[in-house]
Amino acid sequence: MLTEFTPVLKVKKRFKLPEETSVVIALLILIAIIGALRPTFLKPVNLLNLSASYAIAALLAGCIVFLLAMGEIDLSFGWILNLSAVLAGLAMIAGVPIWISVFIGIAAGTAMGALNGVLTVVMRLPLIIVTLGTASIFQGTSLISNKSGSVVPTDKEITGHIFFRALGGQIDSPVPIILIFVVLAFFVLHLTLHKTRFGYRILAIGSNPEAARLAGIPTKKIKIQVCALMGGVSGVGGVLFLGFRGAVDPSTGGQMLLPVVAAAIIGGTPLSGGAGTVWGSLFGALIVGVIGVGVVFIGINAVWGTLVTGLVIIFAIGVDQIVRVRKKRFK
Amino acid sequence: MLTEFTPVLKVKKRFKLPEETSVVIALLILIAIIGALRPTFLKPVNLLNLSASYAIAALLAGCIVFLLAMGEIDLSFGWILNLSAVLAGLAMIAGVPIWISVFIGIAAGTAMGALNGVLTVVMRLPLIIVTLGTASIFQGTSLISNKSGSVVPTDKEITGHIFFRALGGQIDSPVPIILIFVVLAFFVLHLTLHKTRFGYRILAIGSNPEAARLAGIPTKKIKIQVCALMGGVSGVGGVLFLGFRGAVDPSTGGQMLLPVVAAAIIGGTPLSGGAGTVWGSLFGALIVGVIGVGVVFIGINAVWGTLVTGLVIIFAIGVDQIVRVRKKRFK
Amino acid sequence: NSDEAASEEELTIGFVVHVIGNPFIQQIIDAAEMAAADLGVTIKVTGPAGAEGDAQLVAVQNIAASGVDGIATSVPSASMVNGLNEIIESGIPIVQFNGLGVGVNAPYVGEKSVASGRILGQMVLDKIGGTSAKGKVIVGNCYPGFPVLENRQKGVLESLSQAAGIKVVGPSDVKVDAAANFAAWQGLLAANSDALAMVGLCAPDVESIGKVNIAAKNTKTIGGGYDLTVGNLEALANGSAHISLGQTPFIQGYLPVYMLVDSIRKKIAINKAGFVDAGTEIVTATSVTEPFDLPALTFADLQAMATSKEKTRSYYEPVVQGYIKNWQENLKPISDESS
Amino acid sequence: MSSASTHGVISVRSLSKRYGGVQALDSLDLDLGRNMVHAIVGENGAGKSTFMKILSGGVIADSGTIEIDGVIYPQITVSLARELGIGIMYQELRLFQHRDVLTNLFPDREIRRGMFIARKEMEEIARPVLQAIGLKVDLYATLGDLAISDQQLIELARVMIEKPSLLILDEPTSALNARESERLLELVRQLPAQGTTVVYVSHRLDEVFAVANQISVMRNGSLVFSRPTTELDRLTVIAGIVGEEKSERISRDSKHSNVAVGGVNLLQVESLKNFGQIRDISLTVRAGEIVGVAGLIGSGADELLETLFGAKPISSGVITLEGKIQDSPSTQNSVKEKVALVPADRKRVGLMMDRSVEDNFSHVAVGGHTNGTVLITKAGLTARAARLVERFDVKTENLDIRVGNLSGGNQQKVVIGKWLEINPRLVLLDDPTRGVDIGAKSELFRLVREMADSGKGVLFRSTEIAELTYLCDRTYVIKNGVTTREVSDVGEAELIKLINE
Ligand SMILES: Nc1ncnc2c1ncn2[C@@H]1O[C@H](COP(=O)(O)OP(=O)(O)OP(=O)(O)O)[C@@H](O)[C@H]1O
Ligand SMILES: Nc1ncnc2c1ncn2[C@@H]1O[C@H](COP(=O)(O)OP(=O)(O)OP(=O)(O)O)[C@@H](O)[C@H]1O
Ligand SMILES: [Mg+2]
Ligand SMILES: [Mg+2]
Repeated sequence: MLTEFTPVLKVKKRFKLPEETSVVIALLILIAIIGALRPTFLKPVNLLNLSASYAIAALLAGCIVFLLAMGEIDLSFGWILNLSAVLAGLAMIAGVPIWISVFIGIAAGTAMGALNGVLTVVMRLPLIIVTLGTASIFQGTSLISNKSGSVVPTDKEITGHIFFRALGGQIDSPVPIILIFVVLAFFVLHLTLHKTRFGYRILAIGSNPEAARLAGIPTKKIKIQVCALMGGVSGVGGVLFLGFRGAVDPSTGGQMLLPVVAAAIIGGTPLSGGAGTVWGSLFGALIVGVIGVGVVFIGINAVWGTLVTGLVIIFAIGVDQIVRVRKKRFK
Repeated sequence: MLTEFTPVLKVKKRFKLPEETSVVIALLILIAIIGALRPTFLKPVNLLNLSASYAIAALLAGCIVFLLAMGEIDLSFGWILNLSAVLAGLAMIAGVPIWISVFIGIAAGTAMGALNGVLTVVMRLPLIIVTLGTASIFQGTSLISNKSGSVVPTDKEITGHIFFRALGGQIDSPVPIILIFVVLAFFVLHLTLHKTRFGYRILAIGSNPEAARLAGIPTKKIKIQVCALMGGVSGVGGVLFLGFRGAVDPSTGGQMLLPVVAAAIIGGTPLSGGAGTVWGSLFGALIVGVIGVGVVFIGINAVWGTLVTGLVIIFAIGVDQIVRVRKKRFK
Repeated sequence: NSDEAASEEELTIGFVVHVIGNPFIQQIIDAAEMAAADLGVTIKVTGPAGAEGDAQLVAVQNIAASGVDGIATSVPSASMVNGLNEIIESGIPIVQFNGLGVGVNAPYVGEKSVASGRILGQMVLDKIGGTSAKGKVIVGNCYPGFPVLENRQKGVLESLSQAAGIKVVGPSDVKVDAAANFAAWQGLLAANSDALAMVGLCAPDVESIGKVNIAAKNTKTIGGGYDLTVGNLEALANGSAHISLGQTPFIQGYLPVYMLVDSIRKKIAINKAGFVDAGTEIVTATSVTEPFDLPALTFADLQAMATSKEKTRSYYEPVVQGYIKNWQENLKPISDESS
Repeated sequence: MSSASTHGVISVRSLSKRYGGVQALDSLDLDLGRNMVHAIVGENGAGKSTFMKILSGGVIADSGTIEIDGVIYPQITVSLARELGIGIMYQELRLFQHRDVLTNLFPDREIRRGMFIARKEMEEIARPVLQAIGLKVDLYATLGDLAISDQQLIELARVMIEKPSLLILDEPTSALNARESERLLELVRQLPAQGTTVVYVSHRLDEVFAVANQISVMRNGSLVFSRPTTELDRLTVIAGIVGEEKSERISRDSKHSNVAVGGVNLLQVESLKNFGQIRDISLTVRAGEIVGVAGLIGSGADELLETLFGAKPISSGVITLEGKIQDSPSTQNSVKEKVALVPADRKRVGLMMDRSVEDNFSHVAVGGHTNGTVLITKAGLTARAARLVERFDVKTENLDIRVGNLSGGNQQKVVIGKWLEINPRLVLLDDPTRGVDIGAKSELFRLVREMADSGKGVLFRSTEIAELTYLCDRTYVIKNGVTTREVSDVGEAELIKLINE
């Protein structure tokens, strides 16, 4: 029976707007509003500088997407960033060549991330719980490393190095070098998450861990790798910070958790795992940045600034959501 | 029906250790270690005072369990606490009778929570995203309310009121009154989550929101109610703080998010929804407290304190997890 | 008598700061530890990881319960006041430093916050043309609601108001976090590129203002703010910022410990409010004005001191022998703090 | 049983697996010859899925051995199964809801070009397989947005793409309609010739007889018998599954005698349209009636019951309940009006998988219902659950066990039980026999009749046409979102023709 029909399958390829559309629209509306109030805001150099200031937070947001996609959250990355920067800075001050110090910082970050990963796998606990503890451990180690002081390489040999001059903006470039670097990193992160087996495995684990195991995915190994990646990227963030600011304070990175995770979430990555958008997190970070700078740019009084920030956040996620729902309905 | 096959259902009643066992054991081990190093730590009056200091955080942890059980997180409760306390304090200073001011604080908290709930339902967004914005709104409103200053009722008429004397410890009581109040609140919260239809519905929504909706559970209403409850309890926390400390600062509550959520998680409530233990969060809050106190008590130097805190957290959750796995294995 | 001698040896002082991991606070801690070493007492230093009054009060209470003879603490929050007074009533003397809790029955060691704001405002005003200056001055407050900052802001605005032609932009919330602080100043300058000056009230501001000026290749906007951290001094040195006020962390750390030990040993009751001025240091790239008639310093000396405890200690020796030793004579009414 | 031949055979010996207090497999011995289709049948909870999971590496046995083509393996892991060419289609689908269809077809087996995933090549491999299965679906659609039946076919396609030499199908047709099932059986029949051994688990005996060379019956974790299909008839197999006495009762079941007349219109639907496949549906259900809904996947029949219940929004049309027009159909209103829905996809919308059997039985009675006390007691929950476990013969070790740990059929009984607990007046049964064993199915049918006889209305959708013709007084045929016909007393073949024409 029923052999008579073999319909030719027409897999309709509908034009689909990319999922980042909604967050980009929200971002553009915000920029337009601030630009309407203060036209100087729209000067390209100004927008580029603003972006550069949020480049490191954006980079971390792009990587935290990997963890969210896997259904985990890391609370410690800000302190990994800090400790990596402190270690790199101390190495430089101690006379280690700059590029080797940079490598030390990144390697240290990777090791810290891997430690998180190993603990979460061995203790069979969610990463959020483990990093509740390791965040303090990294912060504490950083405090001890430099006796609660700032790490400020002042030697001209160091500060005159191409690393500091390039990142610190002393080398003329139409686009800040840190921005170029971070945008390149976003390409890599995007391709990794969406075009490689590693990325597919991450998303599979986040979507259905049991099914992932049954498909033969080495879930523990992947978890450790993703944690190490997050640590490594935080380490990169740390040395970028060192180069950009020329110094690290003991508090550097401590306030990054909320804005970075917020950037990823506003960008469209859910907390529940199985999905994630790297580019979205870039735009999310820019939204966070535009709100932060916009409030001072327009000249809102300090006492009112916080309230206005809150209202604008609600407005931005509202726009984002309306576009998203529209898009879904008419797709 | 199928009479010959109908098995006589034997509801096996095995003795089961309560799920809070592991966290209690972790807590006791910590107390024992600190007691061994510093015997004065074990003086009952000391333990009671310590507990009183963490009572408000514990209360909030007990209520955030409701949200976690529903699969949501509120980032704004610290600022709800703040604004409630500020409003109650301003009302008192303006001459409103104390108890009415207290009521105003709690009502304001409830309203703020309900606002969170309505926004999350109307915008169809997770509460965490919505409260990213409302947290700033509440904080900003608080700053504006008192022009960035602390709210300090100084009038003897106010500070001599039974409300302030009872909470502030001026009334002799073997157990601090705030502690008695919070423990009673825990009974109520526990019963609400585990012995009422409301609690059942919360857990059902957290477990499978779609299935809950199909089972006829009014998921939107319940969400708003739980958010309002969280707001109300934060409001209670706010007026307790006002009575306990006699003043509110613009920063009060701002640092509560992490320790409160940590207390709930360490206590055994997962982030994924569908489960939760109110009593566990009390012990979780005590663990967070004991670690903080212990580091100071033992006299660990400030620079080392953070590292030690981190190590002890890992130790505590390790003990917790080992006991938990054991228990599971031999149940 | 031998009893007293024994108790002298066993004195333990608790030292509680409002945030751990802040270079300026660390300078205070270093000084407190030097004082403890000089006086032969034990010191226990602690503080919460994030600046929060209640967490700090709990730390003070814990350190009291663990058995100390006296406590020095900063009091950033009014909500700590009652709790501290309870400790004082229970017989443990307290000295406040850096952050004043109005109503605490204990002496306070710190800067004159409004007055220092006035000095900063005045110096900025002088640099941009005095009372006849015309144009914008940007003011940034990194933590609206923090009492000391509100006082400084009051002083700055007071001084600036002498020039009718000056329009104050802000005060804007420029955030504490270094990266966010930088971005805020960058935005403020971009929005007001014609500004005559940028004035910050917190430790990260001078460094950020300097970096913003460098990035914008801007040499005309005066930058002023607080604290003599390594980064801030660097900004003054390279000319990207112009004025920074110091709060003499050495005195704010050394003096409270000295006062506690001295009063315990001599059985002097200190359970009432009083103010000891820790002085204000005024630093520009070309001049360093130190309080207490301390010997003149070059900018290079100052930079060297910021990284060396020994140099700091020996520089302040005369103050230790004079002002600090005579702390009782220098005790003023608390109202002097914000006069 | 003999262990005559050792090569070209898969033999398990003394295979045992215990879960807490449940002996899921109890010293199972079985031989499966190569290049044949083996059917495994048995009651819910007999251990079929456990056995399949052990064969494919998803679960490790406590004891026993598995011999494949002459090599003895003490245990099979996921990676070993992959090496040995063992592929399994799970009963409880193991798919990635957030990912698109194409990704789900190649879990950890993606085709790569250099470092990157080559989706074009994956598409080329997937297309013919989907075509063979008869699945029309956008490869870039998110899996979670698809109907459960499509998902089941995707799970099938996934394992077919692996081209396993041992293919395990655990209730592959439970969510499929006659047409899809037929096509699947066609496909399976061809596999032995292509060198694939198939193990086919099902509760649908027609299918089993149609496709299997050998039938093995399991009960309580052990083998009852294993014989060539040619030596068996239905009654023998049923007797093997449920036991002699019970099988007699099943065979004695007779057709519904009561043809309901004159009952009030419990449910009246006029020109219903929703945002999905339903375009214009009108129907009525009278008190005392069992009304069937038949239609292909995608015809709207599979969305209809959830839409009537208020779980999916409607765009136009009128739903009337006992004369009362439902202005805003919602799930809450439906529960209030004592309408019950046993949904088709129990995993997604039916159960709280991580919670206990006890909690799940009170899902509607406590969670959805608004009558009665605000306070609940553990004793109350336990009493309700104990009563329902007994009434529906749910095989569970105790009431505190996670419902997700029950066998598939027993999970389905929990869904049915939790709804019937509120004593509904109108029952919407959306493919309620999915995964239910033959004994429980006949029990369910008796229950449905009892309900109808006591004046309730039943709207019944099933993917098994035989169930409709067997049980229903009237049946609506739905095509392209429109009710095209209302029939009664038609035969199975006739009805299938009507649906497909
Ligand atoms: N993970 C588990 N934890 C506890 N018990 C389990 C688990 N998996 C299966 N069981 C139990 O083992 C027994 C056998 O289950 P299995 O799924 O193999 O049955 P089945 O024959 O496939 O039934 P069905 O026809 O309903 O699918 C059941 O009693 C079930 O409750
Ligand atoms: N796919 C869709 N296309 C167009 N409109 C839709 C779609 N889904 C929902 N709607 C519209 O949104 C309304 C609300 O949808 P839905 O039933 O999902 O919400 P709900 O949360 O169940 O509402 P409530 O419980 O408040 O009644 C619907 O009545 C319908 O008008
Ligand atoms: Mg099964
Ligand atoms: Mg609805």
